[in-house]
Amino acid sequence: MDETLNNNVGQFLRMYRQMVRIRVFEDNANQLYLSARMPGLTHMYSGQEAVAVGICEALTDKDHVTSTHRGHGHCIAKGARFKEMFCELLGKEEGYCRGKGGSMHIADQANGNLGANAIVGGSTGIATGAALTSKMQGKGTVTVCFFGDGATAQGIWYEVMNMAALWQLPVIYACENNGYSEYTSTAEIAAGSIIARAEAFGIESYKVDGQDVLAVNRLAQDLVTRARNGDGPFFVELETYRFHGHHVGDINRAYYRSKDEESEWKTERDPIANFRNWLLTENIAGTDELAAIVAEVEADAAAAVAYAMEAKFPEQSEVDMHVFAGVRHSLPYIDGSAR
Amino acid sequence: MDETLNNNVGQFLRMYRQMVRIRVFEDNANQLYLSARMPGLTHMYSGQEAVAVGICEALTDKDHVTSTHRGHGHCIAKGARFKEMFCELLGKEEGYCRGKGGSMHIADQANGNLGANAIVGGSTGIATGAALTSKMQGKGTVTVCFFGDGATAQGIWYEVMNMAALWQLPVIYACENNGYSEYTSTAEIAAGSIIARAEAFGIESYKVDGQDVLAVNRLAQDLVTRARNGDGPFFVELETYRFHGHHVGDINRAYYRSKDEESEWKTERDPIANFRNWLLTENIAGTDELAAIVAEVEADAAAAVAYAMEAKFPEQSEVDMHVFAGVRHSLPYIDGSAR
Amino acid sequence: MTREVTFSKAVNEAIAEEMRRDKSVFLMGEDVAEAGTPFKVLSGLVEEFGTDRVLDTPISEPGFMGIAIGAAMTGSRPIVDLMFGDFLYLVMDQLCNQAAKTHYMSGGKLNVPLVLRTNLGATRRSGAQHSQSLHALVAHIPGLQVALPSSAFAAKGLLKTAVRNDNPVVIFEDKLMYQEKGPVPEGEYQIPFGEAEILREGEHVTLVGTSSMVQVCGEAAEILDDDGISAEVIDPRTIVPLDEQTILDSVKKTSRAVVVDEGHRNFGVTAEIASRISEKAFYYLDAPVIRLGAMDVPVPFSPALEDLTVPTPESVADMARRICHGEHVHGA
Amino acid sequence: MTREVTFSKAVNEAIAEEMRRDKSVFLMGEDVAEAGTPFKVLSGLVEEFGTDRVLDTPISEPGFMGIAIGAAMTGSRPIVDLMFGDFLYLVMDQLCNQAAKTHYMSGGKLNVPLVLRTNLGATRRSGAQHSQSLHALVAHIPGLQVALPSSAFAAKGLLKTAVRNDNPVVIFEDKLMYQEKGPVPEGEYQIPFGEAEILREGEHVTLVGTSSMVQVCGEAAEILDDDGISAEVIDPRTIVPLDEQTILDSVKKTSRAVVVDEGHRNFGVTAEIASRISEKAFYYLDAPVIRLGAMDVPVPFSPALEDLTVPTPESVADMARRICHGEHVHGA
Ligand SMILES: Cc1ncc(C[n+]2csc(CCOP(=O)(O)OP(=O)(O)O)c2C)c(N)n1
Ligand SMILES: Cc1ncc(C[n+]2csc(CCOP(=O)(O)OP(=O)(O)O)c2C)c(N)n1
Ligand SMILES: [Mg+2]
Ligand SMILES: [Mg+2]
Repeated sequence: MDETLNNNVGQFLRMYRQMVRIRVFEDNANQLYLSARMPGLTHMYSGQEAVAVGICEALTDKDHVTSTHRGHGHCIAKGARFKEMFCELLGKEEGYCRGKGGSMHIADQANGNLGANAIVGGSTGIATGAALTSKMQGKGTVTVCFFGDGATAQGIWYEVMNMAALWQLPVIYACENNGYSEYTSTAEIAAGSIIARAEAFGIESYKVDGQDVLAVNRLAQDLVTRARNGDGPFFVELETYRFHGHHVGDINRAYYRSKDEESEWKTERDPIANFRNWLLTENIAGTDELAAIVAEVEADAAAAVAYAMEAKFPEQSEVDMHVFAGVRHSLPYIDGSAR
Repeated sequence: MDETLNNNVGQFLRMYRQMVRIRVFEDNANQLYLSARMPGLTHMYSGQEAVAVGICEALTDKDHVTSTHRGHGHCIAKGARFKEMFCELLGKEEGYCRGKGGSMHIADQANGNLGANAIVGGSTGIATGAALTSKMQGKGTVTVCFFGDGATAQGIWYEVMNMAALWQLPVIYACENNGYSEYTSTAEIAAGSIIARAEAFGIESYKVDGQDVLAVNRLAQDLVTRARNGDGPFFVELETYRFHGHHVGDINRAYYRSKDEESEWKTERDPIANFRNWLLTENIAGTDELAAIVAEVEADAAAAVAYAMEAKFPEQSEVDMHVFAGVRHSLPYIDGSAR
Repeated sequence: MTREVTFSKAVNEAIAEEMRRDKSVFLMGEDVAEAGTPFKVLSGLVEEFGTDRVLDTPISEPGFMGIAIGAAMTGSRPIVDLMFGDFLYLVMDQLCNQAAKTHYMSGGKLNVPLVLRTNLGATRRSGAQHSQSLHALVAHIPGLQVALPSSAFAAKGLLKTAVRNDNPVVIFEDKLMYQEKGPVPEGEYQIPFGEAEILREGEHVTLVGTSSMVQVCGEAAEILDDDGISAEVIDPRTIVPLDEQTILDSVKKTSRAVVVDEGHRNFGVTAEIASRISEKAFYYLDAPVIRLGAMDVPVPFSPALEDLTVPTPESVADMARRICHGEHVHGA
Repeated sequence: MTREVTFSKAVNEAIAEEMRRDKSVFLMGEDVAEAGTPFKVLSGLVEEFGTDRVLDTPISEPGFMGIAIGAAMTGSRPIVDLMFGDFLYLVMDQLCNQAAKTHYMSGGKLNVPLVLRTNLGATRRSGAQHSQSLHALVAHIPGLQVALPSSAFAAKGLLKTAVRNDNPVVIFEDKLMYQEKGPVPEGEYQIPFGEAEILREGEHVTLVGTSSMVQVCGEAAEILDDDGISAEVIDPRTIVPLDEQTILDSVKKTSRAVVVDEGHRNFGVTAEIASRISEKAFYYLDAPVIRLGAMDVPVPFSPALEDLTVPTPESVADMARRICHGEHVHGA
């Protein structure tokens, strides 16, 4: 193992663990859905782990991310705990959002995650605004805006890229191109070149293999540092793949995505398996060590699921709380009877 | 005069007349405003005549245009008459829209003008939709979408360009870059390159001197023909200038636009004066002939203004008519009492 | 002959029939073609009509709404599929500044014959951005007509009427009802706009329910039956136009009314209907008109909270019972 | 000490004072800097605060609304200028799906302290897309608060309260009032949300007016005076929260009410207020509650038509007179 690698062992193992955490979290969430123990649906991030982890590893707690409907990966990579996440997915009071948000709105502001978003493209403005605060207040923080290839069809993204470029904001637009939006392939809904769209605003842009956590992380470290120094904004397109369907219920999907294609990605381009091989080949860790990480994570997840299953739902009286900051119950407030 | 020129004398003189018509119309409208005889405000097209005329000369009656808040030029170039236009500006019943639209909503569907639009960027979808009908129904018509540099900041434009490109629609996006949106220069509100933004969607794009009616027309003829044949969409950026303020009331504007700059454009780059010189130099017409055109147009305008001033306002009973097609009066209809 | 078909199938049939009848009708939206929408409402249509008339769009709601308007202005009759009613906010400008006003602003020269199909309804554990019932917003804008089918029968009949209407029409379907079956005649039919349906006659109280709340009112009426209270249940079917007369006639007979809608209560649909009843049946009312709507909070994800936010048969029956028993629901 | 300043100046002062007080407050919108907006309301602010805190944006309403939300979530307090109220449709998604719901969806962890300033009002001959009064739309959405100043005094006091509020607040200013002068104290003051103002006491009828319609109600009251009818005039000042009690107390005293608002009547603000009065003051009412709003048509350009679409002192007085004289405005 050469010296640079040696210096970064901690980081490598952390990235491995984080990717495993995402995968294991998702497997558990999927099981909860399949066993009808989870309310609603969720969108699995499995397959895209190298994106969230490679990028978030380059960020500090103070840096912000905005996330999407496919948001568990970003949440975990930015430092969230399983317990509060599973509680949130099950609508429990101890969830990150007291059960009010759910999978599609999970947020973890303590770690700088401004929230998943169920409006495709809906967080592009929010991310840019967080970068504006950073610049105006000289905070030195960077914001990463995660979104899918499908979100490039939303006009607001062009609007905010323009302002980010004009005002040189410390924001990185990270487009996770997983080849599909819902049940439609990207080629059918995106004309021309996605990267050229960002470049047209004078934004320095990159394309990177989103299955290679090291490549993602290298680029991210560089761009985050530069954005912090005022060289932003940047755009990155990350080529990746979702291993599951659009959401947990999207089982019969051969009509829009071939099984061969899926299995090729799963066998050849699994970001975790490939990174594991690399760690082993480079002698950064042994199989036992890596297996131990997986086992630990699995135990952690199992415990969190068990906890969340037993955890209590929010009190009924919470239903009109947190509508307005500074107002305990909104219903009497809006009728003017709170004064 | 060489043969090609000779063959096109009729067209040249028509373009000259049309440009003069726009200028004279605007001067009259401005006078109506300054003498407090016009309700509301209007936005003058003077200075940009070569754009509307050069492009519309390449279109047939059946082709469509969509227009903007600065829409008189497009309306005239597409074939509208002064009488109905002045009536509209004065809110009279004989106006193109029975006085209900006004300057910012003037439409002339008989000549294919789908209407001015007071929402910046608001007609980009409409134009694209007209092109969709044309393609779906095999009409062979082309739609030109006029909009300003300011409208490039509206997200919807990117959305519809994407679909126009994916579906190869016969639409031409014509961006009249007059250097300003309201009181702000384009450089301050547009990052990167406008033309690159269209190109990023795989749309063939051009930049042309919008003060040169022949250059505009040449390009337009080519693109209209190609769009008709299914080679569209296209994008054209036309460099131009508005001679007046943002609207008729925008008189003291030196704080955002220098007098020198204005007078340079007015003396060096007046599309009408320059085209007139060319017509004279090439011996296509003599000064008398051109002066006669101006005089005729002026007389036409004066008569139309006089007519419109005397014309009657719509009846009060019209107020709830034309809310719904097929429903005479909407107020009883929405209360269910019309059945 | 009348068969039982699902709400979803009724919608599908209406579209297929109209597309067969009129070549200018086409369909556009996200995942409407092969996928047939996430709710599978449009399954099979692309197979019959091809991708030329069933257009999968990118995720560009403002953009495809605008395109539909331009298409409608030039001789097409688009049916636009908006995947969730919550995305209405994204198309408000095109819908309300353009589609709703074009006919008027052009002095009657330009028409915008389009149908915007979308949905409403909570309690699917979909969170605050996928559970809203936003029909009040569009009902407020002159130039738009708004239909709220409450059964498979209404879904088909209203949609066919909408497609033939020369104006922009917004239809909200109840997501939770897609799989519910109801009687639908084999043959061609339309349901005129502005004609309420009296689903059940009664003497003591009028329950006006819209969309998802029609069934709730029906169930409330059954609960009330047991208490000896006879409730009349009315479904306006369209709120623009609104069949005021049928509602007023009923209230003049019963002297009491409860208005129930799944949109938020504050500044919502119930306010309009209730205030009209209070104004125009003033001298007939024996009790205040009561409004029930979705609670004025964003829709919470947690099942423990979400279910509290919508009116239920029990809450409707309770209110009806109280006004019938002369309780001052809001004491003096 | 109280001076007379214009409505416009009052807004300008409120912003300047708040920006001086709190460095996290900033201003953004189209032509807000050197131009000071087309209405010149913001003139001079960029000179004092610089382009770092007075941001001219491109014509990207959804975009800068979204940016303001993100800025607000991370420690800024943006004041967003939306040039015309009609452009609200463009920001509805960001405002209603994001700003309004973020605090709730995050279980109270994220705040969105921002002010969206925009305007309302017709009769400026500006056509259908520059004349709308769309406050009912945002009032319907839980999570938003909505203020409607009707004087220079209210404009300043409500705006200062809004800036200090930790939630998204939408303020609608009446375009026609910008140049009107009114008394405004020299010193610091705020006007609490949810407290109506009784502008004039009266006995026979309550006139509830909002924004531009407050003056109209005041003038109607003077007309009514001549007829021996004493009208009480109430300005709610904020419609979310709405000071229901003050309105109900008044109606319980006068037994009659006319509610006047410049938004469209159908599914508009008057429906909410009137239906609450009818419900909660039911046993006190001697006549139906009457609603006057903008006519339910797109706003026509022609002066001959536009003036017909808004309530006037005469039309308000006429309605009040009729209910006071026991005329069944809507006969049985
Ligand atoms: C504005 C909006 N339109 C449509 C949807 C429905 N929808 C949810 S996810 C999705 C596809 C998003 O594709 P992409 O951005 O590529 O993200 P991915 O699901 O591939 O991660 C769609 C259409 C939505 N949530 N929001
Ligand atoms: C959506 C929207 N935002 C803002 C405005 C106000 N406005 C009217 S014209 C204009 C500037 C438009 O600039 P540009 O597109 O370059 O056209 P130009 O006036 O230069 O012809 C603005 C901001 C509007 N009408 N619509
Ligand atoms: Mg994708
Ligand atoms: Mg311009």
